[in-house]
Amino acid sequence: MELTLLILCGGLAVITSLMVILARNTVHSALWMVASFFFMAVLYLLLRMEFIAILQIIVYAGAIMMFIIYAIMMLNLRQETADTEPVRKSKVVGLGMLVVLFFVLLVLGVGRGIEALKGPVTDQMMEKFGHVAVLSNFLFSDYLLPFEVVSILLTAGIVGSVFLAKKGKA
Amino acid sequence: MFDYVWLIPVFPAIGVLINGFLGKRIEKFNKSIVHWVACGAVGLSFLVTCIIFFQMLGLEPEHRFYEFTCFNWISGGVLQTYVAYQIDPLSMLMCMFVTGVGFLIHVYSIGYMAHDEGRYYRFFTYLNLFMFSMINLILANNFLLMFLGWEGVGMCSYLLIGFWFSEEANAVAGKKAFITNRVGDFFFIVGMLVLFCGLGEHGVWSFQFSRVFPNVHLLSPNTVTLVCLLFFAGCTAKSAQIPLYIWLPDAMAGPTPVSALIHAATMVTSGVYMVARSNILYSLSPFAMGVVAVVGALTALFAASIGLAQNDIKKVLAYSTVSQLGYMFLGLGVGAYAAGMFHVLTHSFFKALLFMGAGSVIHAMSGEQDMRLMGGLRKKTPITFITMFIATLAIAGIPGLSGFFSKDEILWQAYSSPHGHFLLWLTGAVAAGMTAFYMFRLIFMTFYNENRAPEDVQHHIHESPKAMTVPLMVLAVLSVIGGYLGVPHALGGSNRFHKFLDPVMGMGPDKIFQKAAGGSLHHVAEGSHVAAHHPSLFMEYLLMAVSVAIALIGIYIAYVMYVKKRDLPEKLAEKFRLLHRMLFNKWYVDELYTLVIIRPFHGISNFFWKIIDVIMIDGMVNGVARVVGWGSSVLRLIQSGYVQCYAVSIIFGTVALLVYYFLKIAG
Amino acid sequence: MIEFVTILLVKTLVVFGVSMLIVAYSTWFERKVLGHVQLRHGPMRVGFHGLLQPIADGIKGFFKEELVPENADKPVFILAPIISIAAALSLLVVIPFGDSVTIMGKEITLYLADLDIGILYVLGISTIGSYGCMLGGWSSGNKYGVLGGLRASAQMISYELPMALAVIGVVMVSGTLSLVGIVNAQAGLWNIVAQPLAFVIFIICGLAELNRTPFDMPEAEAELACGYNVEYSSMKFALFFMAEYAHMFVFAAMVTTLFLGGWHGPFLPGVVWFFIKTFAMIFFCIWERSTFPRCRYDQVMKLGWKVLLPAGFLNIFLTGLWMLVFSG
Amino acid sequence: MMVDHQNIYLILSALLFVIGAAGAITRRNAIIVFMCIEIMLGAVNLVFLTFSRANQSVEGTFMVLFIMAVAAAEAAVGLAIFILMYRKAGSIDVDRFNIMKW
Repeated sequence: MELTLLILCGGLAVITSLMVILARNTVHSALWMVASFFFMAVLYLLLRMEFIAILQIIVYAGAIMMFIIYAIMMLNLRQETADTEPVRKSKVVGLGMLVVLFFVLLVLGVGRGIEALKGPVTDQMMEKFGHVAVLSNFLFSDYLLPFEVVSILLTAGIVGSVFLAKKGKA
Repeated sequence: MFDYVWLIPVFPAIGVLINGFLGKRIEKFNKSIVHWVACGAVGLSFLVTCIIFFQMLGLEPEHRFYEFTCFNWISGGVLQTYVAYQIDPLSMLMCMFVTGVGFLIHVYSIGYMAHDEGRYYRFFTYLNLFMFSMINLILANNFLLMFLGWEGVGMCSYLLIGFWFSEEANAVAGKKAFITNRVGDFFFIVGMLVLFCGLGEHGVWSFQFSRVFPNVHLLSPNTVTLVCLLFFAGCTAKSAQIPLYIWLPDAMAGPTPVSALIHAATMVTSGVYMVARSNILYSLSPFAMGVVAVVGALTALFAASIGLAQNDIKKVLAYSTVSQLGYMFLGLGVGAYAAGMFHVLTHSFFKALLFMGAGSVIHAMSGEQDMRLMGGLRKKTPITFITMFIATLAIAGIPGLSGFFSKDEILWQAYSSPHGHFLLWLTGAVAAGMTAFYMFRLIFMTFYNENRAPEDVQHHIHESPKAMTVPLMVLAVLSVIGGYLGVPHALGGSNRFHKFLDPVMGMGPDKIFQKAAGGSLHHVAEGSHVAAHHPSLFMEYLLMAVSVAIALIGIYIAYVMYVKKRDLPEKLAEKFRLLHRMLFNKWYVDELYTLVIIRPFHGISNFFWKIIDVIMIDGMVNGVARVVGWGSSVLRLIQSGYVQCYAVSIIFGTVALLVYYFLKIAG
Repeated sequence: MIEFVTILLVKTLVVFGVSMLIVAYSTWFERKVLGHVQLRHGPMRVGFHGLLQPIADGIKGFFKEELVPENADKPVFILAPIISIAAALSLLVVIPFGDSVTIMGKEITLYLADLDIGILYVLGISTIGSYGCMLGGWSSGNKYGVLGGLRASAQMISYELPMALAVIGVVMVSGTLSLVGIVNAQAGLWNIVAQPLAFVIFIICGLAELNRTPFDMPEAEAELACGYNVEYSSMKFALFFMAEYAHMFVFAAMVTTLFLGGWHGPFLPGVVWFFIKTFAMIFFCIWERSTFPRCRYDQVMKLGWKVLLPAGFLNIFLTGLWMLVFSG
Repeated sequence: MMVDHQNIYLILSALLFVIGAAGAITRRNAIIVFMCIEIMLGAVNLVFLTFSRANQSVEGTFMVLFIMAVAAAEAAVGLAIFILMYRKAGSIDVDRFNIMKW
């Protein structure tokens, strides 16, 4: 049951991600992206990370993609500009490298990474740290400093984006 | 209360912060807040000092020692230095009169600087910074913190001498003071390091006084002498001794309260304080002591002789200061540390008073400093006249006033102590006569006869405001009674001053070795100041009488020359033209320095600049840059400006790393 | 297992059915209330006092002609209303209608799911709902539509934040993210008392998220000629319409849950209390619609960013302070 | 019930990462490049969560939390930059922006 769900959602996540880079229409790309995020969220749920999963939806699907679609609409970028220039060689090389990368990752990650396991994982154990209360206890004790730093980063991001996008100033 | 000793330096520091950062606005808003803050800070410091001082007085002499550690300052390997303050009779005594006199001068500055718009806050910031540094210098319990204060006062001195920097002469004077002091500081720091390393060889890695001094017997005599001479070289700059005294007369370019505070009462005595503080070291090196004594005596005489012919009121006082500092070193050099410190104390009273009186005179004369254009101020500025007159009597060594006791003690010790000599006494006595002469010359030229100033200036002559005269009066009282702290046995006193300083001063070399044998530091100090050989009481009276007589003769000559027969100086100058010109031009020392040191220095600098710097160093640097530039022009070809190309190169690097990792674990 | 699935299925059907009925009749309710406020009768012809009007409207929606503009992005054009209604209905899953009841010896909870992160789920999914407006407006290929869509997304983004901040205050007081937990935490004191500022912020933001007057920028008839749904007709329009009322119902239910103590109340059974409060909120929504004029667009933005957002922070700060002081 | 399909998660994330990277280096629309980077981040998040679960430690989870926060900041600044790009050049085609060289 779980394996079926995993393979189904994983496959859909891959397909939707592929559609993001294959779609010609920018808005369609963005919509595939939203779908991809949803499937990713399901994958997180399957990992028993319900808080991360809902954050994935709120942050990525709800906020970031909303921004992106807003920008696309505002700039009216329905179609990508026509390809007049030839494709650069570096892109072809890069694609080749990526294929190599994939196989290296497979060998390294799948072949060897699992050795790091600490034995079987049970649901009870997972309850312990997918749960919001547990996470927040860690977040406000051990991870307080990074948490505060991130808040500063976000503030800086807001200020920066307002400054950049302000008309007539930049 | 001892644990609150850190408050003493902190108050002026707060003053610095407030006036330094907000002063400009405060001054615009309300000028009086600036001086309230500054004076308040120093006043509070003085208050705390008083409380600690009197609390210390309540203790048994052997318990009058306390160290308070604020925080770890420098921590590196064997070197552990703390910001820590030391309370003992010597440091508290210095602190008392530095904060006390400093406070009076702060108050005086309110009146004196009142018309200096826009820079008022800056002046008080510098003064407070100076107080902060000076207190650190005095209270420090280790050489490094002392050096911090040492440098700090030097810097403040520079800032204050050049306070009216819009006139080039002032800026040049500031630079001169700064550079001359740098030379001395260099010796000081070298001496400090020699001491540190020398003691380190014996396992005592420390700058702390209470660890250094009980262990100095471990050092070889040569090292001790070297350290002492290096330290003394530092003092010659800070305390204006031959050969580095040249900056002090020029330093009179600064505002008069500065001259009073820094260049008469406090900063210049820091060298004396330092030698007195390291008295154990000096006790171990008779040669170094001899150098100190001779240099001190020569300075006293030399500076006094220059003072004879100066016309600028502040210059006279400046040379007088140099001369008096020479006395103090003479005292230190003959092993009479307490006498030297006593003179520091009394001198700070009457010299601060003299400078402030001079300032008051200058104030009255609308900024005129040339004594030839003064005269007859006795009636118009009575308070200034009376107070200055008292100070002059004190400095001239008239019996009953403070200067008499301290100066006489130094002279007596110069003759009688085991390190003393008749010639030292004679030099000192002659210098005392000269002092009396030029000081009364100053008084007569300024306050007697008719006024020689231009008409418009004459109309403006007036007594100074309260803020200036009150400190004058306070100091005048102190100048009179200050000497009674240390009335010698010969005159029926108990010489309390000596007894007070005994725990710090009374450690001759023999005591140190005793201590090494196991005795505790402060117990052996008790009652150790019994001189080895004691010349007769008659001799003491005789010498006292002689020196007083010399002083009186000096005064009489001055009276004759500047009140009775006022054409006499002209004639004398005609007759001894060469001598007069030598004196008037300060023995041409500045010119000599220019010729011997500055010119060659310029030449060498020029060589380093033109040849070493421009051709060699710049050549190397530019060569490296050229090689890099050439390399970059090649490498730049892979920089296409396309983001995605860069992304590809990142992927390339990632793949390369991962493949390497893979091969490593596979193989 | 079978039993569990059956109960869940039945509950789902009941919740869905009841909600759809409420959605349908809140359209009637709105028209009636608006009518009476404006001294009219509202729908009177179909059934007693127009009670059958929603059914008639539904039939009309089914049988009207489907129109897709030539310029439209067809897949997205069709997808948009589906997203809208799907998001609205997904929200029903977590609404706690009442406490558990015992039927035939079985304890049955009166909600479909008690998620650990229920309130986050509500916030997340309700954002997704606004994709419907945006995409609908954009895909029509109509400039009014695009403007409406842009306004919808900007407004959503702006009001999500203060709304979330207001909710954080409630969460701080309750100490849980679960909606059932929040209701339980209000057994003694309703959050409207404990969190009055959050309540006001939540109501205003909710109205803005619902695109209701005075914040109905995306469809402002006078300026945009109905905005994002200008090109929609027949059933697709009906879906948008239903989604809007479903959202309103969910909003009312959320206010009830978060601030008005959920199913808590004296004498009557919990479910009844819940619906009483919810209908009161729905009535409030309609009432204010007939009362307030429409804001200008910049005013809406200004209110969101310059008033509500700081107010939200203030609320969190005050709540934290209060908790710090009184809980030791 | 055992939860253990680490390999599948890892393969999935490797695939997603490569897909995202491929899009990031080939697509010319800056916004799509940006989205591809988000896909890559998502893939990385998946790995973190997988290992977080496998190692039974919360560190991976927090890494993901912070990645999300950074991604949000990145989106805000990134979109401001796109708008600026568009305003300056009338396009957000990354192949037309090669001014970042010397």
